[in-house]
Amino acid sequence: MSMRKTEVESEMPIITYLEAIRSAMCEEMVRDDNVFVLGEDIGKGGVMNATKGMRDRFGERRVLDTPLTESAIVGVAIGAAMVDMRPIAEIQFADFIFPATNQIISEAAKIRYRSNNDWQCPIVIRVPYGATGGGGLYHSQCPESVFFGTPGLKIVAPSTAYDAKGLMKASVRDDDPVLYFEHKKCYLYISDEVPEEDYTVPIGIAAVRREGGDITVIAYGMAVHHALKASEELAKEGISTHVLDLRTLHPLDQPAILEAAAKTGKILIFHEDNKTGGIGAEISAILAERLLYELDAPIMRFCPPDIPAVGMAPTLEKFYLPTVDRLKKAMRQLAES
Amino acid sequence: MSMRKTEVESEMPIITYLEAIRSAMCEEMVRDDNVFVLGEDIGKGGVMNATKGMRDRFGERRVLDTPLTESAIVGVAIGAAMVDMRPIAEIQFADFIFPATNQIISEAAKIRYRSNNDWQCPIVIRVPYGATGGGGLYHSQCPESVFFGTPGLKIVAPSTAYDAKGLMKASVRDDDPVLYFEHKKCYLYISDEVPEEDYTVPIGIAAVRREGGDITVIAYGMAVHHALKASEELAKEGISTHVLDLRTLHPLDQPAILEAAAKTGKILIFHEDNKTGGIGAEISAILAERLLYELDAPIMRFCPPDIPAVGMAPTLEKFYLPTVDRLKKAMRQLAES
Amino acid sequence: MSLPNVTKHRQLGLMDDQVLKMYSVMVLARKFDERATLIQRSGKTAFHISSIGQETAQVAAAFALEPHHDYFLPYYRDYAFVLSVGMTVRELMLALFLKAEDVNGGRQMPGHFGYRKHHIVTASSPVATQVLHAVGIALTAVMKKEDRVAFVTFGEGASNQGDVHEAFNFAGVFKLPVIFLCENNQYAISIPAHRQVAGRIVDRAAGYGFPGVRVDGNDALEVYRVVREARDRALRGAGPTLIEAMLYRIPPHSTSDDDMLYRTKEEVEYYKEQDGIQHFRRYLSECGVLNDEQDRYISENAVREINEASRYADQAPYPAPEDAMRHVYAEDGGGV
Amino acid sequence: MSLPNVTKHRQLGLMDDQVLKMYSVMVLARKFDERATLIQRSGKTAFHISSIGQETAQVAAAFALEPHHDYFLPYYRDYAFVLSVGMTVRELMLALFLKAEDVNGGRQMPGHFGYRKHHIVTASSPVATQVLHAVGIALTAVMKKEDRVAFVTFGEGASNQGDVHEAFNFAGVFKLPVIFLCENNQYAISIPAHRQVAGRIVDRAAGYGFPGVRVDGNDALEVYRVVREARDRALRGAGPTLIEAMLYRIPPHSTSDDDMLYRTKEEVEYYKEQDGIQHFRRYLSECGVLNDEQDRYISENAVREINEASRYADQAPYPAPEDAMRHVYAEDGGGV
Ligand SMILES: Cc1ncc(C[n+]2csc(CCOP(=O)(O)OP(=O)(O)O)c2C)c(N)n1
Ligand SMILES: Cc1ncc(C[n+]2csc(CCOP(=O)(O)OP(=O)(O)O)c2C)c(N)n1
Ligand SMILES: [Mg+2]
Ligand SMILES: [Mg+2]
Repeated sequence: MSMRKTEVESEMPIITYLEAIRSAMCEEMVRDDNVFVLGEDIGKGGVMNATKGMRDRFGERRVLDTPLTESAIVGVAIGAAMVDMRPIAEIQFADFIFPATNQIISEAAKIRYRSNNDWQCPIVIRVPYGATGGGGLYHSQCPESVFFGTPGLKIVAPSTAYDAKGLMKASVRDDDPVLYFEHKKCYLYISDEVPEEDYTVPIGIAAVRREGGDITVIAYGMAVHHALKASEELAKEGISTHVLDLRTLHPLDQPAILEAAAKTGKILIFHEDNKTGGIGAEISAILAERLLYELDAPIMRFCPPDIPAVGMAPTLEKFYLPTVDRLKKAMRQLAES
Repeated sequence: MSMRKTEVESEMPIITYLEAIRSAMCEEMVRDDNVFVLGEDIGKGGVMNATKGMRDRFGERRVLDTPLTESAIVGVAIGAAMVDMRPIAEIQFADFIFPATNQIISEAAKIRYRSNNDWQCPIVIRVPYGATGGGGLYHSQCPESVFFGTPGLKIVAPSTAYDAKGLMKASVRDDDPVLYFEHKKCYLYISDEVPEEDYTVPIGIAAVRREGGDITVIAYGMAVHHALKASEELAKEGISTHVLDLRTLHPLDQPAILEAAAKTGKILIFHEDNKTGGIGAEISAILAERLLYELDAPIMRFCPPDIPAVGMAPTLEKFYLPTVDRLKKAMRQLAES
Repeated sequence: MSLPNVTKHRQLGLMDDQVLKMYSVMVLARKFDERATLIQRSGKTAFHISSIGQETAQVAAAFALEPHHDYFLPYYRDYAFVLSVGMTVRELMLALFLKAEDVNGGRQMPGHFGYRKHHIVTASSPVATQVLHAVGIALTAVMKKEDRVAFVTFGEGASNQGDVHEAFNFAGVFKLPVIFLCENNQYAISIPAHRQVAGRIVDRAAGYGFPGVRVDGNDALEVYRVVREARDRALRGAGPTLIEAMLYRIPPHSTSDDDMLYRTKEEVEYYKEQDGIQHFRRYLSECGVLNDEQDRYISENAVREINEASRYADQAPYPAPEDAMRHVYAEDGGGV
Repeated sequence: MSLPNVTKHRQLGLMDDQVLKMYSVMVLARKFDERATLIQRSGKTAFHISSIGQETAQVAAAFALEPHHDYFLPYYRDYAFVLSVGMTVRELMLALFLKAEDVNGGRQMPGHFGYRKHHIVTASSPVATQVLHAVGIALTAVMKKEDRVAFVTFGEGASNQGDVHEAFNFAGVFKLPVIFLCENNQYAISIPAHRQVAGRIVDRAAGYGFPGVRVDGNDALEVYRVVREARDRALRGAGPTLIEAMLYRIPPHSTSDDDMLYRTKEEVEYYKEQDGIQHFRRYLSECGVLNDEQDRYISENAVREINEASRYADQAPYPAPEDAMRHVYAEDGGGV
């Protein structure tokens, strides 16, 4: 699936989302000696190949294989960041971020605030999340809502290779802690044009992925691609969909959300995380508070059911995961409401 | 502040919220040998006196002083619960629950589900939360939204002594893990009538605390009392407020929320937790999805600003914490909108 | 080689039929594991994580414990262990094939053991969480004055998680009847033990005031002996024991891993030679407990059982899709 | 008592004026602490957590380190430590009174140290998190080939947190220049060390392959010596050291605690007699480094400084209410 139409004269290389993450890390390490990556098994390239080849290039100090201890990975990164390093910490799977919760919420998020700006904590924590199929309960989770709403943290969740690279660079250069949620399904499934020259994608800014007038779908990560596919198919049925890709989850781009919602007055929020307490709830609440009179239909959320995560058996997986077909049904219903 | 008017012939003793929690624990320990309490410093009575006198009564085995290790407190409790004990684990302050996040979210919440009902995990985790004044950044937090929305967990948050006792008993007897959020400000500030005989308050059921026709305030914990005070004062200005006390935060009592909201069509959600990503977001989203056409005003949230927590200096504290006056202003605005 | 008058296993109180049984389970586990790998390669299943190289220690430990009485918290490589305490190959195959009849209803990855009727406590993927659960179960045994131990295993990588420290300290303070077995198989995915573990895991026990014992994990009778002793200590009220079994993970980390990225064929070949099952087989032959015919019979039996089980599991139905919605909470609401 | 030809402090390379300075800081810290307690009792401030009984070890450790060069991660009782590495009484009073000019802007509870210009790393309330930060800072020193150490303290209760284990292991694997000092003051709020800590904390170091040293925390020169040695080791690239300083917390846990619920007056009185500051004073007099007049001068100086500081802090303004909104993120957005 490719996000941007290749124009005839375009010379930009098309790379995968995974390569985009890797090349952003490499370029930042070249640009700034203080940038380094650490995590479990990253020396051999990481279990997902995100850091493939990097140890050979930068040495085992700057591509640091850590013991199997998530709280230490984050805690050590925080220590380093406080003395001017720019660590990029990898959590092997998002499902294993929880041992580091205290370091993230009590420490990283509050260091600037509690010290009245005397100290800062510019870390990036890479969090490979989401279902790829065959991952089961503990290799598929979307834990972003646990950290969402924590003042002091930033959370990004790119959906394209272009954004993956630009947001990684912006995250590394940001002076505050950033949780970088990378959807595992996007790694190889998503490729698009990425400039060779240095660029960043600003944190806090959403992107309109498709213009439309009947309904608005707000999504992030892999869900954006499902939404685009569904929109394309529904266009043939005469339903015109506006698609907003959040890109940054915290802080949310409120102006963009309000604008995209106002465009159609019929809003569907779509994410792979559980419905209850998900980021969709906040978006809906923002709209219900600030855009109520422009709504033409109830604000809908299309999300997996409130069960712990996707089961391993193929039948359970299929039941749980959002499909383009089910999404289309929800979109159609909204359009017709 | 007292919740229920003492009727002339009432013989029910009036006790504090703190006493209610303690007496519920004691009565459950008498009723069932498998119930025990564990936590830091609970032998001497706990730093808040919640377990005062219990070691003398039940012995140091059943009122177990643990090492200073929250993950162990919860993890050990989980182990015991899986072999039929009914542990009540105390986290000394809600701010210190984060080291136990992995045990709560990856373990307690998923034990029944992942084992396909072969195992269960009936633990209660007591979480003293909220600001009392003079607590600063790390002794005042409201971390309920971190756990909210985690399928498999239940979360309760009583506001009255009656509910504190009844919900504690229900939590102990519940076959699933319950986070019991007890607001520290309520401990001694709130007293009301509590029957001498055994009773429970069902998990999952909200309570209407005041009937009214102009606006609806939805709250929980200490916020309920502010809401009632504000409602009483606004009644003199001719504004009639309907107040819903959630009592259980997860799963939310959706019918009660819909009913309370429909009553007035003007809804203010009020909690002490940060606004963004708080439980108010989910309530708003439920209403925006299911009650849109009965809304007469945007759904408002009255919450502290999105900063890490309350500062220690009195000026910072006053700025941050919700006051009845500021609440009244928000309610008045809504009523007049 | 000359035999002592009394065989070592008899000295340890093990009857001939018991060591034969131990050997049979090792063979069964090995063959199950080889088959599971083949099935995965054939594309029939998505994933397998192997215990090859660790069966000897697992079986020996299990035979030093009391099935259906003690509580067991095995980690994901403990196929041979769970087969020793009551699980059947059919049950393992149902888990591998993710079928409805699997005790976990096909919800979990294979290797995530759990079976209440066998006292096998349900496991998750985040490593080391179970170590604290074992302590809680041991605490319960003391509170209820029950004569049992909790037995928990984990890898040397997992041993570095904070929960392990908290568990050691908690168990040490209250002198709880728990046995901690670290299966040190030299790697945590790609990280060799010397880059993962500072010092020696076995030496950590002393810091908590309880004994640590290092044992050759390929020596079945030694493992049996130290686990037995640990169990006796625990039941005497003398508290926990940490055992570090020195092993080697023969296959890659899992079917998704390419181990040639971080170790050599030669290294793996070297360790294949140390195989504890072969050691044990030789010992049993030397003692006259096992002859070639019996050995063949044991192998054939294992293969038959595996054939039947895999056929059964392959044909068994998947869980119904909407079963995904069940058991988030107790079905009756769980409440009062 | 006869004096050796060369005084002990000279043997350790400490000049007379240095030990006098050490003594002065101890006295200053003690008097600050007593005053802070009085101020709290008078109702002017909400909360104080005291370091009385721990000053000797704190000052001695600090003098073995390099101020404004090494990095320091003290815990909430380390008043004497932070006074030794550059903080002033005025700065401490501003924190106690929660005033705008406090480096933390009155946001944090007193005792939550942090001051970038003094290389004192910002602290939170959840215990033991800082131990990992120290490891990260030590890692940075190695990566940048800088000749410095990270020095971190924590209580014996805090030592049981998972983060401490992960920190020890991480630092041990990479042989990082970090010094772990556990101030074992026998209590974690109401829990005595023997109910909190299994085994001995000092013995835990061996499990991570680095040295552990137990030292009498009331013996200033011994503490100085072991911290100095630890620093030398660290700078040589020989890795971390764990030091367990044996101390006693004389006051209740904090101004909110009633310690008579869990210990006796007699016990406290016994330990008051062991006061390290008095030991050190006697030693200095015996060496002829300190006479009564100087001692009086040191005390009076301390009192004057405290008087001025508390007057200043008392009169200083509180932070502006709306300042609460600042510094959640970098003010320029923090980005690119
Ligand atoms: C908390 C956590 N982090 C990361 C992982 C991913 N992971 C699965 S197994 C493994 C290595 C475990 O090594 P070890 O404990 O030595 O056991 P072994 O696989 O060698 O038997 C890792 C990193 C995980 N399961 N849990
Ligand atoms: C993670 C965490 N849990 C609980 C607390 C509450 N608490 C504050 S100090 C303390 C005792 C600490 O004891 P110790 O580490 O021995 O230090 P000491 O106070 O004796 O100097 C506790 C339980 C906390 N601050 N952090
Ligand atoms: Mg291993
Ligand atoms: Mg202490």
